[in-house]
Amino acid sequence: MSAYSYFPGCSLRGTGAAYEESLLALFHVLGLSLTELEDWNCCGATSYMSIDEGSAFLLSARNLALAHKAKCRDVVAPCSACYLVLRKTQDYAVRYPAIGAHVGKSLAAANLPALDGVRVRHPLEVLYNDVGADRIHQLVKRPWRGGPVACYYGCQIVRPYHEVDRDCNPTRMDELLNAAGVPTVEYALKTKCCGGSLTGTMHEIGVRLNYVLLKEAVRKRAQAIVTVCPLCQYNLDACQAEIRRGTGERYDLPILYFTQALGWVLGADPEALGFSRSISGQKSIRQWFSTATEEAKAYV
Amino acid sequence: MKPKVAFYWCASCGGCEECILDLAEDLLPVLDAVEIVFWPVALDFKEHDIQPVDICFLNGAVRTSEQKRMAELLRANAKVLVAFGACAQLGGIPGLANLSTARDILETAEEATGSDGDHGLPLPELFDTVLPIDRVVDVDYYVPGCPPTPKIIGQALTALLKTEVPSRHSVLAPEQALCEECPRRATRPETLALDRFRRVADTIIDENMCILAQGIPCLGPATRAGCEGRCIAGNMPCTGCFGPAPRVRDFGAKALSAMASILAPTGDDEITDALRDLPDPAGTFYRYSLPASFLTRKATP
Amino acid sequence: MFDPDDIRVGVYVCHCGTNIAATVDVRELAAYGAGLPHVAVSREYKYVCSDPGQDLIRQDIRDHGLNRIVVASCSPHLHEHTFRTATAMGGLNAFYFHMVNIREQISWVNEDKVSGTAKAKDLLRAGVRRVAMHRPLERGSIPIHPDVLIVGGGIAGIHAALTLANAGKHVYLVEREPSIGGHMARFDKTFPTLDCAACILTPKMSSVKNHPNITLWTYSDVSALEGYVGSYKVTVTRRPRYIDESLCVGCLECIDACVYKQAKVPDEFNYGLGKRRPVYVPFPQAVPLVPVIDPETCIQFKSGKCKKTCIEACGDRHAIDLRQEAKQEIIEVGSIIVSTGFQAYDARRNPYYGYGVYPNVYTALEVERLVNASGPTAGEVVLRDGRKPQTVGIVHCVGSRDENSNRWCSRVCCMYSLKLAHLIKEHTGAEVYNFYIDMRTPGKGFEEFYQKLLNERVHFIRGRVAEIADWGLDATEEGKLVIRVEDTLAGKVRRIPVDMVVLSTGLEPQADANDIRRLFNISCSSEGFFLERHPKLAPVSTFTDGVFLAGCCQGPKDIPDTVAQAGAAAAEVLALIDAGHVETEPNTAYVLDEFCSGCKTCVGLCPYHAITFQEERRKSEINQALCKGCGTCVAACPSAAIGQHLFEDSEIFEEVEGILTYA
Amino acid sequence: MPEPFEPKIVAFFCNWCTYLGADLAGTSRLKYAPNARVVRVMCSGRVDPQFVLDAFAKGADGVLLGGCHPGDCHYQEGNYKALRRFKLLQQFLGQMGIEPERIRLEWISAAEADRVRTVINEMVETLKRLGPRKAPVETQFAEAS
Repeated sequence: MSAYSYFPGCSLRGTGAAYEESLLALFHVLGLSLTELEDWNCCGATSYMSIDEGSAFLLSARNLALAHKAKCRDVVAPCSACYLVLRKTQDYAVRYPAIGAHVGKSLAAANLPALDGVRVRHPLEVLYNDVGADRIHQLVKRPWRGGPVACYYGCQIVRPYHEVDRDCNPTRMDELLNAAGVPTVEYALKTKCCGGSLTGTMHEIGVRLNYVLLKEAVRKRAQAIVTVCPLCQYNLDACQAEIRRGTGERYDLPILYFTQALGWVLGADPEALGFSRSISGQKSIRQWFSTATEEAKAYV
Repeated sequence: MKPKVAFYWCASCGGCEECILDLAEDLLPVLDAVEIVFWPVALDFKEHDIQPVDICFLNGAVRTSEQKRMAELLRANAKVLVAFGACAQLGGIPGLANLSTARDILETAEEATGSDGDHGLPLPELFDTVLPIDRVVDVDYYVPGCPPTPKIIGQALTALLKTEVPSRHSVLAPEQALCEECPRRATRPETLALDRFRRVADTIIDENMCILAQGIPCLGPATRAGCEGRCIAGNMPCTGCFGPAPRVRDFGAKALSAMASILAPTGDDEITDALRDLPDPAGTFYRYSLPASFLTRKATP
Repeated sequence: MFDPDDIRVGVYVCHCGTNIAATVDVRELAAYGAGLPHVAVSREYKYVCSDPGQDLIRQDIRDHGLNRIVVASCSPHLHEHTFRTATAMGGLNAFYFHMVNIREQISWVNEDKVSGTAKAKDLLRAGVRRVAMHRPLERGSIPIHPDVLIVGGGIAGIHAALTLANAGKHVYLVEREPSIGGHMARFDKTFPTLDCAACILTPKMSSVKNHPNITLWTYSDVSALEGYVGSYKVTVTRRPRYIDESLCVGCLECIDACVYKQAKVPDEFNYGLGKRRPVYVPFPQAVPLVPVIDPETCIQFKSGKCKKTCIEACGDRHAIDLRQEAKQEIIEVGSIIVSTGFQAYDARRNPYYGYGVYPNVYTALEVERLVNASGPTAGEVVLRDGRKPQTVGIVHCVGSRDENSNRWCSRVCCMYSLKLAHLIKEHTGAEVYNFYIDMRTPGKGFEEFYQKLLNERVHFIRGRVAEIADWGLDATEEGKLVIRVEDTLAGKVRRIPVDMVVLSTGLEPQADANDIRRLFNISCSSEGFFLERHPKLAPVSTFTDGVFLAGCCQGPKDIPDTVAQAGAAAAEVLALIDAGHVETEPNTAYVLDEFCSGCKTCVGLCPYHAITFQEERRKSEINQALCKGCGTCVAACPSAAIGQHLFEDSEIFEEVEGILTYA
Repeated sequence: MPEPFEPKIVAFFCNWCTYLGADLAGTSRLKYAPNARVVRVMCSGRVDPQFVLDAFAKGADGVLLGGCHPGDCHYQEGNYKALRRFKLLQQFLGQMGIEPERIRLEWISAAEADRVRTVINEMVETLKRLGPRKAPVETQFAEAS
């Protein structure tokens, strides 16, 4: 099985720690080697990209160049924002000679190699293409004890690039989870906005957007939302208390990473999957993901 | 008085001279009919012995400055100049030297002989490009073949000694291709669709069947008749020594076209595969005619 | 007075107005032409194809004893014929002419005049060298078989068939569905007049059935075609309908008698909105009115254990034959009209519109059936759950004018959307919203119809719909389909809750258009519709002589245009038949016996079996009638013993020489 | 200073697909490099390898053959014959020191005007990179003698 270079980015070392834990655990049970990119730096996403594009490109170009220097073809970026900005840099450096020159010059100055030959990958697409739904199905170790989930893809991994999945109506997360025995619901908002950083800047709007997502998920009888992006996960997870207060509607949904769901089903150590870090839906999480009951069952 | 005749060879193996002797007893009437005044291969003649002749049979291609000079000299002294044999007509086997350069050839030779290239005596210059006679001097008639067969020679002589001679520049051999007189003609299927080409070396050739039909590139369809299919009789494919049919301008191109046309595969890779055992198109289709072809020689910087 | 062996070429450089003159220095070119070997006269003229232009050529042939003509102008595909005729009028053999294409090949594709003129000189030089080699040729002529094949029994095929049949020609009309009628048979009303489609179509359908000059084969496909203009040999495969057309009287008792008391099978004609039995007619006015038995669903075919009540019902008519097999019909025709129509865009390809996900998202064709009195709901516009819709949204340009699906405008959607808006309002009184990019109503009475709709208080929102989904933000949206769209006139994003969505899907080529195209040896435009010979001057002809196009297989069009085009195709066919024969291009290959060694290389190469080997003469021989002039045998002949008129080796060698040698 | 090298391409286009494609390029006013000179033949199957070699011998820098797509040949299978001859010919040209890029066989339909432009432009670029063909034989002989 090929070796992947791992680009955590800031989120997976902060709010998205559960993502990192579950990702590593999942890749471990799948026997995929994931080596952290040495001396990686900020991907250059969001604020940089909107304030000083040039520097943003340089930041992510450096990461790609490091990967190339380390002779690894595939850089796995779990955070959607990281994924997009790395992918975009790679694309723009080719498509726009000016940017290409700018990047090339700086890399040369830091005597780093060019960007070519490096592929930016998202774990969802790695699991879908390199492992495949069939293999996942064969590897199932535990039954899914939770209810149906809504797969929420967010915006950045499907637009404007389509390597991860189709831009409208992506289905690969659904396919993988179904193959693993996790039921999913038809969720029309799967690529709608989670508010992104608005929850920080224009709070009410951010919260409202999350309210829409939760409301629809519940209406579709989903008992959890599964995400691929630390920011989506955080927004949906953290907003619920406030939404409960604001609307009086009782939202308490687990907001999981797809790596957590798959990790559980494929038999990874639950402790290593970071469930304890969730804010909302703790009750369901305890019910669904406790091995105690599982062992108990083993006796009867 | 008898017409005076000269024989001379340029770049050739000597086979063309041999085949004059191969006329055996048929040679005698020839000797009665003509007076041979210049024939360095048979008797001791020097350049200064060259005298005006009625017919000069010149075999071999031109690849050295000396051969060029002799060709010019003989042309000047001959009423009728006959390019005799494949080398004279098309460049022949020596013509394959056009796939390399004089320098390559000399270096290889010196390597092989351990010579330093200094021969201590003035040698004629070796040209990069081997040429058929008619690219050096004007030629009146051609007698094809490697070598020409007794029958062809006999016919040529009688034709030339007649009072009304054949039209100038003509090739003194039949107008059609070899299939016309091929002993296996009848076994040639009307439709050929070869899955691939095969090599003589690793094929057992059926003695009674059209050789092309067995997948061996036989150039009979492209080659002028006149040899009575001697190679075929020896169970070997025709390699084209009698040269192109009258209307053909580039022997190899036409042969190549015909051979490619009777392949069956349509896919890119299948075709490549079908051609696997035809690794040397130049040597296969231009064995005797590279210097007389459109491209004449390999392009060299 | 002039020596015929002395070659005297006349060169004519055309300005084509400014089309050529703008990017090729025509004066310089003509002057250059004058200097070329053999050229006796070299002129430039504004429009050489015009009458005075042609007169010029004729006059010069007489005055200057020209015996070769070269015209440097447009593509030979456009005017070669014109100039050959002019050459002939001048008293020369028409094939002492050669055309040099300096418009499509140079002036229209080249930027600067210098390189353009240089290129033109090369091509002219090549043309002059080539024409010197030309030899006089005689055109052959092929008789035209008077019978006609029409493929596709939609309104186009029907109209063409009737036109030809009324002119006394025999027509074979082949339709793959069980009934003719095509898409039009499914429509309720037609825009902009709102006259009932059935009322105008069904009479035409039945006269097809009853016309003595029309042989109608439905449920059939053209499976093979050979031959050429004038005499095509066509193989038609007639699929078994398990009911003998000659014995069936169309009483339909077999259908009522079927052991299936309830119709269970989703019926194709109504796009699955209705149900049918295993034995069925697609619709009441079907032509021929002969049921079909569908072996996929018929119990007898599946289990062999059916009471066969249908056969009982049929009684002594004995029309039902469950052992019927596919039958091949082989016919001879002289010309062919291809009218195989279109298929509607598959709305599933735009997942964000929710077709196939939300039951109340319909395609326009489905709604055509809903509003149709003879449709599955007997003209009731109701949702799948039986409710009458209060609000309906009609989304234009689904699968049209879209980089991600089809780029072209389907031409009819704006108008049929208006029509459906009107009909839905009429049937339900619902609020109807049209979501459009541009309203395109360029047709007789179209714009007026649009105005009428505006006055009927139908809402028009300019903007491409972003998404249709069933999630609501508030009570007003609960249980509705919400259409999200940017209203580009109001300049804001709107959410419009509706009960029913109608997707105005575009028109695209039939799924098997490529097979049809290959069968009839015609080309496709890049979007896959069949390619006409010339967009303006030969809109119904193809590059294959004797094959013509009608209807939407050539491109999206409405009923009036389709019928007009069908008429045009019929007229072309009539012209062909009444001429009685066509002249053929004398570009056939021929064997030069004295050089043929009988090697047989050519024999197997000919796709038309035009080459035969004459055992007694031991030579190949090419049948001039069968030869199509591809020249592949010419290239293959190892002794160059095969020539090709108009494309002789010598002519092509001269052309190449001319291109590459600077005279 | 010497003029920039402008390669000369001899193009043999089949009457029914590629030639029409070129016509369409014209009517669509697509601009492309002026280096190609088109010889019209009825079918790519008519192209005799002699024509190609003659063109090279007479100083063409490249030869382009255009035919209908496989399965679309107006004459059913002429293009397959062209493909077989082309592959063998290309192999021979290699032996004669002529780079494979100098001869190109392309399937271009009557609708693919843009393909005509792309192919010709590409080929011109390639040939400019390769530079002019090596000196034709006559001069070599002149030097030699």
